[in-house]
Formats: sequence, structure tokens, C-alpha cells
Amino acid sequence: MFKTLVGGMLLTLLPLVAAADELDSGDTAWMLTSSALVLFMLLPGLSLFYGGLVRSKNALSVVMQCFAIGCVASVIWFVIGYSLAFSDGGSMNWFIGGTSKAFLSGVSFDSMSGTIPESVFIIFQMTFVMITPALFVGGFAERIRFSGMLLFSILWIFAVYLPLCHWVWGGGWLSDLGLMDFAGGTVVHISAGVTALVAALVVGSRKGFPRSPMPPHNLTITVAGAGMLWFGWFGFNAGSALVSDGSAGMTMLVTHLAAACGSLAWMTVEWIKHGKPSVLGIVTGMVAGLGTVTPASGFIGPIGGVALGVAGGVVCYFATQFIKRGLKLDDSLDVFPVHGVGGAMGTLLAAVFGAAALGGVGFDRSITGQLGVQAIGVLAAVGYTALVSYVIFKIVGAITPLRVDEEEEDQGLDIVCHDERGYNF
Amino acid sequence: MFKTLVGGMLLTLLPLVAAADELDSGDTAWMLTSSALVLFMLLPGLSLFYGGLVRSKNALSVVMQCFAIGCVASVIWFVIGYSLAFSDGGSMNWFIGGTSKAFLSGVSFDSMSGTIPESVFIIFQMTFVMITPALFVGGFAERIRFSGMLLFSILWIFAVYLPLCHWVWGGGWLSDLGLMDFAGGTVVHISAGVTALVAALVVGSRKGFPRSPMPPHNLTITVAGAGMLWFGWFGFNAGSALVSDGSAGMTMLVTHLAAACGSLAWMTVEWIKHGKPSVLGIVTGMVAGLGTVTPASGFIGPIGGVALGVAGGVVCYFATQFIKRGLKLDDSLDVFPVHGVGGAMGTLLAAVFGAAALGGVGFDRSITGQLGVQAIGVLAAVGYTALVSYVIFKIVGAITPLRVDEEEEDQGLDIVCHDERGYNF
Amino acid sequence: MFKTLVGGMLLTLLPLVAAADELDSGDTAWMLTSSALVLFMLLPGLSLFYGGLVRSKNALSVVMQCFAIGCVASVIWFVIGYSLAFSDGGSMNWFIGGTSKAFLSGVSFDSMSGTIPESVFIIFQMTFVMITPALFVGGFAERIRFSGMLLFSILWIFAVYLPLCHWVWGGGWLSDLGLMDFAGGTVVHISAGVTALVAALVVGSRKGFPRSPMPPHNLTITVAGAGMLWFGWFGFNAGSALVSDGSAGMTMLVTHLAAACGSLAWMTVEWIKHGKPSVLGIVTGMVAGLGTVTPASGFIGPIGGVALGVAGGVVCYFATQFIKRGLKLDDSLDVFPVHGVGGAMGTLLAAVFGAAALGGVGFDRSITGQLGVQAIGVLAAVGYTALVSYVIFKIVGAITPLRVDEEEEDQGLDIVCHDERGYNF
Amino acid sequence: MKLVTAIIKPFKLDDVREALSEVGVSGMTVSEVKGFGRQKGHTELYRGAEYVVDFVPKIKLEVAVSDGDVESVVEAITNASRSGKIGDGKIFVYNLQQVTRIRTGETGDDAL
Amino acid sequence: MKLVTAIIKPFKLDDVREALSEVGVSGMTVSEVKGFGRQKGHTELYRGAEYVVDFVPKIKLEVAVSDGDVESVVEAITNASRSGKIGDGKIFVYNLQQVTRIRTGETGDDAL
Amino acid sequence: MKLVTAIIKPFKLDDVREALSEVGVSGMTVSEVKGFGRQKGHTELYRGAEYVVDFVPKIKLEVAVSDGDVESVVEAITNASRSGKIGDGKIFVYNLQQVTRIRTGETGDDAL
Ligand SMILES: Nc1ncnc2c1ncn2[C@@H]1O[C@H](COP(=O)(O)OP(=O)(O)O)[C@@H](O)[C@H]1O
Ligand SMILES: Nc1ncnc2c1ncn2[C@@H]1O[C@H](COP(=O)(O)OP(=O)(O)O)[C@@H](O)[C@H]1O
Ligand SMILES: Nc1ncnc2c1ncn2[C@@H]1O[C@H](COP(=O)(O)OP(=O)(O)O)[C@@H](O)[C@H]1O
Repeated sequence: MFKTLVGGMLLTLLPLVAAADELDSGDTAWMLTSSALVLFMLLPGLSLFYGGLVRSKNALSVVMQCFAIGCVASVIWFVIGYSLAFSDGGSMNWFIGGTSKAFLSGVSFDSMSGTIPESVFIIFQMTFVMITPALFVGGFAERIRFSGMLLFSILWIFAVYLPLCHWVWGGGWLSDLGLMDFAGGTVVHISAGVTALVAALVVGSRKGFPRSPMPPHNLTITVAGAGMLWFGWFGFNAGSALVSDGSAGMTMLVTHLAAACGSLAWMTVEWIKHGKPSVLGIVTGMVAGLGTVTPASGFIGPIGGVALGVAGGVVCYFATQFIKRGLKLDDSLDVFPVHGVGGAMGTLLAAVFGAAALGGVGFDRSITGQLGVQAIGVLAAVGYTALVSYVIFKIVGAITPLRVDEEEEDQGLDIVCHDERGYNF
Repeated sequence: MFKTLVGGMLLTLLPLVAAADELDSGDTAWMLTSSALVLFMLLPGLSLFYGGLVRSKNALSVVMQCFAIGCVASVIWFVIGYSLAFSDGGSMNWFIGGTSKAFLSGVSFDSMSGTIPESVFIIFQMTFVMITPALFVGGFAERIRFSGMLLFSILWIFAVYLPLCHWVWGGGWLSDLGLMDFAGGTVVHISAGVTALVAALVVGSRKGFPRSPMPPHNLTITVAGAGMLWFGWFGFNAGSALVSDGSAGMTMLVTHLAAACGSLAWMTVEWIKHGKPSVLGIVTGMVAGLGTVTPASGFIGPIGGVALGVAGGVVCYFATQFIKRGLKLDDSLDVFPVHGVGGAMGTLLAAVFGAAALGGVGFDRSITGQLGVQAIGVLAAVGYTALVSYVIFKIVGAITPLRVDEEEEDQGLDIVCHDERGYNF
Repeated sequence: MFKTLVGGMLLTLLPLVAAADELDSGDTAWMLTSSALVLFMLLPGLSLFYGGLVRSKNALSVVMQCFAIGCVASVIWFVIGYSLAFSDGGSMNWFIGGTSKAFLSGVSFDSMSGTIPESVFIIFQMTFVMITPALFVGGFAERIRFSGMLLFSILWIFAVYLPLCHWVWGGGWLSDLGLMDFAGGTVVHISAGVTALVAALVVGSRKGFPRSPMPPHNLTITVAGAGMLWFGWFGFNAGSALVSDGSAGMTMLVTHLAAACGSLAWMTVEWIKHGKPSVLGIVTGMVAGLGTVTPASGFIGPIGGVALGVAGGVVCYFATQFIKRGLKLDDSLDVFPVHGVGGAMGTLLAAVFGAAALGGVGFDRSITGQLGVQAIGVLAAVGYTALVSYVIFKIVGAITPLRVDEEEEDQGLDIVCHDERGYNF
Repeated sequence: MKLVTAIIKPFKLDDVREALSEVGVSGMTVSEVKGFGRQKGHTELYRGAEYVVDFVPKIKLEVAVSDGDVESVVEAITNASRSGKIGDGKIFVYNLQQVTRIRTGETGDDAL
Repeated sequence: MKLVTAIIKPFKLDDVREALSEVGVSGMTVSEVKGFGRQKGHTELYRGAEYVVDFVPKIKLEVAVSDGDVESVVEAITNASRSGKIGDGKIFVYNLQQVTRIRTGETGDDAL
Repeated sequence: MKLVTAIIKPFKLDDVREALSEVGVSGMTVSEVKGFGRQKGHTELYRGAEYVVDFVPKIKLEVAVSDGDVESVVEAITNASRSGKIGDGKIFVYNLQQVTRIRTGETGDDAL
């Protein structure tokens, strides 16, 4: 039990203390694998998932955005990101880390982080900073200009991701407060989801929305991407244990159950409400289940996995309808209702299903006490992200136009921004 | 040598005894990875493989069936499946396990199964119950109604998969008898193959079969799916060792050789018989080689891997011709001749190439003695599956129509069952 | 530090000495995973990457070539290849190994190679002999005849790959000389790149080149393949450490940084020179960065990874322009400028960034001394490959026509060589 | 000469081609089109957004025939493609001024 | 009867279809074509190889109408698809000798 | 005015377009079609099931020209697309009643 807590909640401390642990080759093997798995979630997983969902003329633009963001984020992580997230920030440590590890200085072949080499911890965490901004690409898809998008993403990583990551996992104030976020309900899913919503507001709807249908151009690659996401999410969540033991195993098990239950829940609601279940529905439910279970995944038992999956599938379905049909906000690929809502719900419910009585690992506080902490975490992540990403959009928009003009939108971003076309059959 | 046997044949006992073993982080790392690999075989592997093989108008329906079956099977496994397969069934234990582990009760972060956490054993085995029924989707593809398909699959998991799994791996009568089935010749491939054949008979041929050509709509995704199957099969077979040692290594090696030889064998036969080798041929040979080696994979040496691969490629080629051109049975994606025939052949040949003299791990009985046991296993799996799945089809057919009507078949299942289309280029 | 050297440079000796090491389940787990990852690079990774880049009518032919080469190489490896590469060649050992391990004789469940089972070492190295000849498929794509291609590849594996592999990793003369080639700058990338260039010269340009545009037919699958290559390359490079420790971790980290920097470097150059960045550009830069870092990946630190990535992206960009636009050589998928040039550059730069002063593992010689050794290695690999593959092309061309005739080229290789078509939407 | 153009249901193409062979037509050109008419389209659903697709897939068949053959060709197509359900399609006949066979330069009925 | 064929910009299709409904046209056939004309194409770039694609995607619309309706139909299409920019497209009108509705065998204006 | 329609082999399109430029044709519309005729199709094989595909890929080219240009256009197409092998294709010429340029509303020869 204790090891689980180390693996999950207290992981935040590991890179900070001079690790006296011996290297464990099994833990290292699992973390090397997990790093590869999370990379795979983005490339090609998310790229295909998103790429298939847009219209043919914009397919490459979305894929390109995911790819470029991943590369830029990697370089930032190397230059200063890892340091700002995971090194000691001195008097500012409640907010952000320091610069002592800039350019990964001092990281050698022998540096350790818990039972694994520090290099492995660095690459594992690097995959998280790669995928998070790529998630919000779904919010402004099919109309954003590439250069503005790239500039926004760079600023966002500095101003939103790195602070949040430090708060929660790097020894900042939310970590001090005892927030339970195993693999990124606040840091990843809320931050990406909220940013996508802000993007939809600032950038505006796609031309023709909501009157004209904008059906996915290639659902077989979307489903392929969905399967890759499920596969990679095993590394995302079970890798967040940072060890290869029962805590990783249980995390994988509950993650899987949440994916399956989220899928079936969305499918069922759609079947009832619309009369037919769809493949886009079932894979969206899968993402909703996975996003919801993520923050709780290392703290709960199988029952919790099932409950969070069902909650994700059902609630995110209605959230999607509400945002898109109700509010008529063109968060194109529904990032907010799926990731934002799911991530927030899962962060809160970690305090419920994480309780020992419900098969979880347990925590010191009462359930309501912990729920309060979780609520603070959710509110902080939502509020901070909304505010800062709005400001960044305004700054970037003042420097360079954020969206293409009408005629370009008709022609499609692939030709307009990249001089290439997806298909020549 | 002994450890190999424990990893393979005796694995059936592991979850039953209170495991006193210590956790091995390396074994656990490999089994976490293997679980992810087998999941990947289904999603997106098999989905793409099958999805590409049908006509464009039915592409999503096949993918949807694979996806939904995987989710439903996961939930069944959680609710009662794992318990029925792997817990002690008391006086009925020869046939089926008990209910003591329903809802995974008693499975905690610390529960062990051999040298790995029980949670990892559960998820690894869960991926098997997900993919097996998805295999027979190829038998009734392009004409089945989704709701009937789903109901059939649920009943089939209970009435066919769980008993078979218990017989062979969970301490049931075939396990007592000493049947060698390392990774699922009987439990997976025969059961799926025979069910597909029964499906073809009960549901009937596709409209226009065999007069009209029904070429695959997207062979690049089929080949992508094939590559994913090969990759994932490493987890399927080498993961069935349940440890990370020489037995897993040898299993991976022979699995690989069988895949390569099955591919080349099918390619060669096709080249001779038809004048040209095809990519659909080579990947089908790959699946045939892999399906054939599966039951034997942990018991044989490299020579055995090559032999079983060649046998799979050649025999399954002719079996496919016989079923489809000879008998004119519309097992649409040739599940029976590839998986059923391959799985049966491999189960039998495990008794030949598993012999120490041929580089295998050896067994107590004589070759013919063991061959007898294997034959009993094959006959039991074939007979039981055929009978029970026929009965389930009849029951489901009485409740809800199994296939769409003619006009719907013309229109395609994607629109008719799911209100969506695969492509909008 | 020492362990790293063992893992990398001295790995060549491991299979030769009777390994007294104990099996490490963590190392084994990582090497099982790495083997799967490298397989995945070829199938489906490279197949999709290449498949998407050619015109629709040739898509399957390229995929088929990759698949068939992989299978044939596996069988050769089993029959005699592993023995020729990694067993003792007696008096000829400077050039090639012996035949004592033909048909993997003597390889049992218990055979060890360092801390991992020999079976695992065999399968890991097998994936290298599979992918290397598949790389040069890009050189003669869209016009080669399948049978000539297959014959060429078989002879090439014997006459080029196995000697080179033995020279560098199997205890041959380059290994004696102290050449640093961690994961295949000479053995894999130079050999494949140079062969592709020779192929372009011998086989001749595609009909219409360079006047007619020959745009990729499916860039979404190309990007999918690129993502798979990145993912699989983690196994390719970090698996070449043969252990699961800090050396593997650092190798993965620098590999990743090189991929990201190569991508961004190519993108930036393209953006400056052409005015727009493209997705084909960014993924090509990724491959260039990865190919460049490969030979150095186990010897350098993060700074080296960044430097090699940038060098790869920029230099390979201009090399591509020079070969294709300048020399008008139709190396169809730019294998030489990307893999050949990148591999050579990385092999040389290993002597720079491998120096301890630049964060590398260090070596006994001075930088210039080591640079001399590296230059010898590069020249030997380039010269030997060029000569031998030219001769093989001439021999094969005398036996069977290497390319299809004009009308067949118009019709496309899929129909002409394989009687099938990629798509029926 | 006349050009007979027919818009038919996709799965009827094989039948029509056979019927045309029987009346001696040895050449034709087909293309994929989308039709809009009395036949209802279908509903599609993407994440809860339902919308109606009015266009249904059709095959367009073009056959150039000599004046004397028009009637038999139209009849052959009609019979082979009729299912009696809405959406069976239409046949249009145009006047053709001139036909040339590119390979030989033949014109007129010889070029058919 | 006449066949009115229009080559229009793809994103104008919905507007044109609505405009045609308003003038009472209930059937049409559309297909995807590529146009070459005054409208410039675009440049594509593949690994440094730039080339110009002159063909731009267009939609071809075919509407069979009775002689009296030609004018209103042409006008409806023109108005709905005009953006005033180069590449708006063309409308061609042909003579139609005969129309048959396959389902019923009706011919002439009744078949429209 | 006339509409010249040619069914040609796909890889001849570039040559034909250039030839048309040379005789002063500045606009055309092309589409992908499948042809059936004397030219043999090919065999396809899927898991041992061989079948013959009679339809071969062709390009259909439509060029509206003024009456006087018909001859030169037909000749240009013929020369540029002839390979002398079966399947080179056909050229059809129709009468065009009316042409409108949507952008300007111009009609007749001015609209071409
Ligand atoms: N006026 C028209 N002009 C051109 N094509 C038409 C016209 N009316 C119908 N069509 C074509 O004929 C097809 C069938 O017409 P529809 O009205 O659905 O049924 P029916 O042929 O039974 O009357 C349509 O899908 C369309 O392609
Ligand atoms: N002579 C022609 N014959 C056939 N189609 C033509 C002809 N001229 C133009 N077109 C079609 O009309 C489209 C628009 O023509 P274009 O010259 O680009 O602009 P505009 O319609 O404004 O004059 C072209 O893309 C082409 O499809
Ligand atoms: N009667 C016809 N009506 C319409 N298209 C035809 C006709 N005959 C031939 N074609 C078209 O012309 C193409 C070439 O015809 P084919 O008979 O193969 O060779 P050739 O042009 O040398 O006579 C066919 O593929 C078809 O598209």
C-alpha cells in the first residue's frame, strides 16, 4: 500500500530528493516501455484520431499541428521545461521550479530518480508535455493559421503547463495541499479541455457551423487512432506508478475497465436517444472513460474503474450535446466536453472511489475533506487555464492573425498552410 | 526447463494456489507490456485487418463489432468471467470455475499470481476473452445485424469461451488430462474458427456470393492491421509464459519464425498456382502461421517454429480454397480455414515438435500418447463449440433477426446499422 | 559508465563468450519489448510510411516488398545468417563468422547472451536484418519487378548485410579497430542508403521523372508510419543497449531529442526556403534526425542528441535537393540523402559528441583519433556496399529483368505484379 | 448517332452491362455520381449531430449508339435496372454530332 | 427538353440546390470533376519538389428540365453560385431527345 | 457551339492538355470514369478468388468550343492521345445550345 502511494501521490518528491534507491531493471523496463507508449498516443494515435475527424481538406493540418507541437514541447522540456517543472524553485517553489536543471545539466547516465534512471523519468514526463497541448488542437481545428497556433502553443506550455505540472507533481502548492491527481486530470485533461473551449470562443466558429454538416472524412483512421490511444493510455496511467508492481497492475486494470465502460455507456445512451449506436460514439465514450479515470487511476479499485468509466461515458455525452447543440460553441472535436468535463469529474471522484471502503488505496482525510482538496484543484486548474490561455490568445492574435480568411477556409488548410494534399487516389 | 513448464502448461494452477512467490518486477514489466500488446491486436490490429477486407459500405460495421465485443467481454470478465474461468469450481470444477471472484472481489493491490500481481494476470487474460469472439466477426461480416451480433457474442462468451478457458487453463478436465495448449489453439483459434463456420451456415451467404466479386476496399489498412497482429502476437504467445526469461524468449522466436514461414509458404503456393504472389496472400499466410504456432509456441524450438509456419501457410491456403470455392460456404473473411484449421493443426503438432528430440521442451508421455490427448482436446473444442454456437444462433435468431434485409445489404451496414459512413474524401 | 560500454561497444563480444551472467528478468523484459518495437518499425511502420508516399497504383507493391523482405530475411537469419554474423569465423573472422550456429543449432531455452537469453538476442538482431534491406525499397520503388527485387534482396543480405554486421558487431575488423556504431549507422543506414542510390542508377528513373509530378497518394498513412517509426526507434536504439538501465534510458532520451530536433530543423529550412512548412517535410526531418543519431545514440548526452538532430534535419534537406533536383537521380523515396547521408554524418559525429567533454561516455583515443576510425568505418561501408550491390544488380539483371516495361509502369505495379488493387472505395 | 445516358442504382451495374452485351453493345463509359430526387437519402449521426444526406450514390452510364439501336438499348437498360422502387433512375438520350475512334481515326458508326 | 449542366465551386452546391428547389426542380445529378481555366490552381510541395496543380476541384451538376424551365433554372443557378470571383464556372445547355423514368417507363416531361 | 468530349487513357492527360493549349483552348473540365470496350481489363485475385475486372480507368475530358474550332480541337486531342493501342478512346461531339459564364453572365462564344 505504501509503495503505491509513493508511486502515485508522492512521486512528486522523487526527482527532488537525491535518490539513494538502487536501480531496478524491471521498473526501468516498464518505464522505458511506458514512455514509448505515451509517445505512441500522440504519434500516431491522437494525430490519426483527430486527422480522421476533420474534413479531407484539413486532414494534414491537424496532423501537422500535433506533430509540430510534440517536437516543440520536447525541445522546451530539454531547454528549461523539465527544470521549471521538477527542480526546486526556492522561494517561488509553490508556483514554479528553478533553473538548475536547464539543458538537463547534471543529468548523467548514472543519475537516478527513485528506482529508475533520471533519464527515463525525464523522457516519460516529456511525453506528457508533448501530448497535452496537442489535445487542444481539436478546439480550433479547420480554421487556425499554423504560425499563430505554434506561437500560442509555445507560450501556453510556459505559462500554463509548466506551472500546473509543478503545482501538482513537482512540489508546488497543490501537491502540498494533498491533491490527488495520479496521471493528469488537472495537469493534462482539464488544462487541454478548458483551453479548447477558450479557443472556440476566441477564434470563432468554423464557416457554416452549425448549419452545414462537417462529417469526419476518414473514420477508419479515427478508430485506428482510438485503439492506439487505449493502448498508449496503459503507459500513461500505469506508467505513472513509476514502478512495475501491483500498483501499476491495478492502475492498468482500472484504466482498462473505465475505457470499456465509457465506451458501452456512450453507446447505450446514443442507442437510446438516437436509435442506433455508432462507431464514432463508442470511441468517443472510450476517450471519455479514459480521461475520467486518469486522475484517479492509481488510487482506486476495479469497482471504481467501472464507476468512473460509466460516469465518463454518460456525462460527457450530455456535455457534448450541451456545448455543441445547446450553446452552439464550435469546439470542433469536442475537447472540452470530453477531456475537460471528464478530467474534472475524475479528479473529484478520486476522493470518493479512492477511499479504502470502496476498494481504493485510502487517504488520511475524510472523503469530504479530500473532496474539498480536489475541488480546489479543479477550480484552480480551470480558472488559471481559462484566464491565462485567454490572455495568450489575445497576445498572439495581436502579433499574427489566428485564423485563415474565408476563402482559405473554403479551400482547406492543407493547401493554404502546407501546400500539400492528403490524398491522391 | 522446469520453469518453462510452469510458465506454460502449469500456468493453469497459478491463480488457484495461494501464491507464495515474491513479485518480480521484470516479469511484471513484461506482462504489463504483453497485456498492452494483446489489446493492440484487437484495437486497432484486428479491426483494421478486418475493416479493410470488407466493402467500403460495411467497413465501420466490422470495426464497430470488434470494438463493442471487446468492451462487452471486458465487463463480463470483471463481473463473473474471470471467476468462472480461473477460480475453483468445487464439484463442477471439471467444467467451470466458481463465483468466489465475481466482481474481482478479493483482488487487491497486493494479490499475487506467481511472480506477478494478480491484477496483471487478470488484465492479460482479459485481453484473450476480448479478441476471441472478435475473430468470428469475419464469418458473418457484411450482413449481420448489430444487435443480434452483440447478443450472440455475450451468450457465446458465457457458454463457449469461459468453459473452454476453464477446461484448458483454469484447472478443468482438459488441463487434468494434460492437454498442451500454450496460448490458445483450442480456446481461441478453434473456438473462433468453428463459430465462424457455423455462422456462415446459419446466417447464410452474402447477397451475390459467390458470383459477384467482393474485393477488399482498403488493403493498406489491412496490411497495417496485419503488421499490428504480428507485433501484438508477441505478447499473446510470449506473454503466455507469464515470466520474462528464456521460455518467453524462445516463444517469441518460434512465433516469429512461424509468422515469416507462414507468409512465405502461402506466397509461394499462390505464386505457383496463380502466377503471381499477392499482398493479401502473404498477410493471410502470416495469420495462418501465427494461428498454427500459437498452441505449440511455448513447447517447441526454432525448427518447430519453421515447420508449423510452413504447415500453416500451405494447409490453410488449400483449406480456404476448399471452403470458399469448393463448398461455397461464405465464411466471409475465411476465419475457419485460417484460424480453425490452423489452430487444430498446431494443437496436434504440439505433440510432435514439442518432443525433446525435435528441440521441444519434452513431455512425460510418448509422442503418440500425447498426440492422443491433443486429439481429444481438438475434438472436444470443435464439437462443443459447433454444437453450442449453433444453439445460441438459433436462440438469438428467435429473439431478433440475425441479418439485415436485401435492400439494407445493398445499402451497406454502416448506414443501416450505425448511421455513418466510413469515408468522405 | 563501464556498463554502458559493455552495453554498447562491447556488445559484439557478448554472444561469443560463454556467458556466465545470470539472467536479469528486467533486462529480458526490455529486450523482448525492444524486439517487438523494431518489428513494428517495419510492419507496419515503414510499410505505411513508404506505401503512402508512392502513387495509388503502386501502393501495395511497396508494402508487399517490405513484407516479403522481412520474411525472407527472418528465414535467412535462422538458417545461417545469425551464425555468419555472430559466431566465430576462425581464420576468416575478420570478415565473416562461422557456420556453427546454422539453423540456430545449440540455442536452447537456457542459452544466455549477457544477462538475457540468447533467443532474445537472436530475435532482436533478426529485426535489424529484416528492416535494413526494406529501407532500400524506397530507391527503386514504382518500377521494380517483384521477382528481381526479391532475388536481389536475398543476395544482398548474404553479400552485404551479414559481412557488415559481422565487421561491426560480430567481432570483425571494424569492431577490432574500435569503430563506434551503437545501433547501425554503418550496418543499417549507410548500407541501405548507398544501395538505394546504386539502385536508382542501375534501374533508371521512373517514367516521367523529373517532369511529371508524382505526389504521395496517402499522406495520412505516411504520417502514421512516421509515428510508428519514432515509437519503434526507441527499441532500435535503446534496445541496442541490451540492458534496462541508465544507458538505455539515456539512449532513448537522446534518440527522442534528435527526432524532435530533426523535425523542427527540416521544417524551419523548408519554411524559410519555400515559404510554408509541410507535414511531409517534418516527418522526413524526423527520419533524418533519427537516422543521424542512431550510430551515436548510446555514446552521447542530451546536447549531442540535439546537435545530431539539427544536423540531420538541415544537412539531409539539402542532400535531398541536391540528389533529386541537382543530380536528377530518381532515388524515389530519398533513401540515400536521408539514411545514407544521415547515417554517415552520425557515425562521424559520434567521435565528437561521444567525447566525455561534450557529455558523452568518452573513449580511449583522442577525438581526432576516434574520428579517423569512424571515417574508416564510413568509407568501408560506403565503398563495400556500393561495389557489391552494383555487382549483385548486374547479376540479377542478367537472370531476370529488373524493371517492368513502360506500359506496365503506366498501369501500376499492384495490378501488374500482384493482381490486386489498393482501394475500392 | 445518339448518346444514351442512364442514371442507375449502383448494384444494378452488372445486370445492365450484361443486358447491353446481349443487344450487341460492346462499349460504354461509367462514372460514379450522386443523385437527388424523389428517393429519400439517409440520416447520418456524428457525436449527436444528426443530419440528412439527400444525395444517394448512383452510377451514370454512357453509351454511344447508332440511331437505329437507341430503342433496343433503352429497353435493355430499362429492363435490367428496374426494381420498381423509387430511385431506379432515368435514361436520357442526346444527339451526337460526331464520333471519332482515337486509335484509328475512324468516325461515325464505324467508330462505335 | 433540355439538359442544363453547370460547373460550379464545390462549396456552392448547397446554395444551388436550394435555389433549384425554389424554382421547382426536384431532381438532379452531381459529380466531382476537376476544372481547368482562368482560375489559378495551387502549388504543391513534396520534399522540395514544387509543382503547380492547374486543376481545381469543381462540382458538375446536371438537371434535365422541360424547355420552358430552362431560363429560370439557368438564372437560379447563376444567382446562387456567383461569387464574382474568377472560377465561378459555366453553365451549358444541351438538347435532350428523350427522357425515360426507369421505374415507370414514363417518357418526356412526365419522366422528369 | 459544340461540346467535345474525349475518353482517353489517364496518363495521356498532360499531353492532351498541352496540345489543347497550343490550339488556343484555355478551359476544360475533366473527370475520372471507367471504360468498357475492346481493351481487356485485368484479373484480380483475393485469397484464391480470381475475377476479371472489365472496366479500365479512363479520363473524360469536356471542352466547349465555338463551332469553328471543333475540327482543330478534335485533331489536337487525337494526335496527343493516340498510342495506336486498343483502348486509346473516343471523341464525341455534341451540339451546345447555350453557354453562360456564371461570374459575368456572358453567354455564347464570349463565355468560353
Ligand atoms: N431532373 C433531373 N435531372 C437530372 N437527373 C435527375 C433528374 N431527376 C432525377 N434525376 C436522377 O435520377 C435519380 C432517380 O430519381 P428519383 O426521383 O429519386 O427516382 P425515380 O427515378 O424513381 O423517379 C436521381 O437520384 C437523380 O440522379
Ligand atoms: N471551354 C470550356 N469547356 C469546358 N469547361 C470549361 C471551359 N472553360 C471553363 N470550363 C470550366 O469552368 C471552370 C471555371 O472556368 P474559369 O476560366 O476558371 O473561370 P470563369 O468561370 O470565371 O471564367 C473551369 O474550372 C472548368 O471546369
Ligand atoms: N459505345 C460507346 N459508348 C461510350 N463509350 C465508349 C463506347 N465504346 C467505347 N467507349 C469508351 O472508349 C474506351 C475505349 O474503347 P475500346 O473499345 O477499349 O478501344 P478503342 O478506343 O481503341 O476502340 C472505352 O474504355 C470506353 O470508355
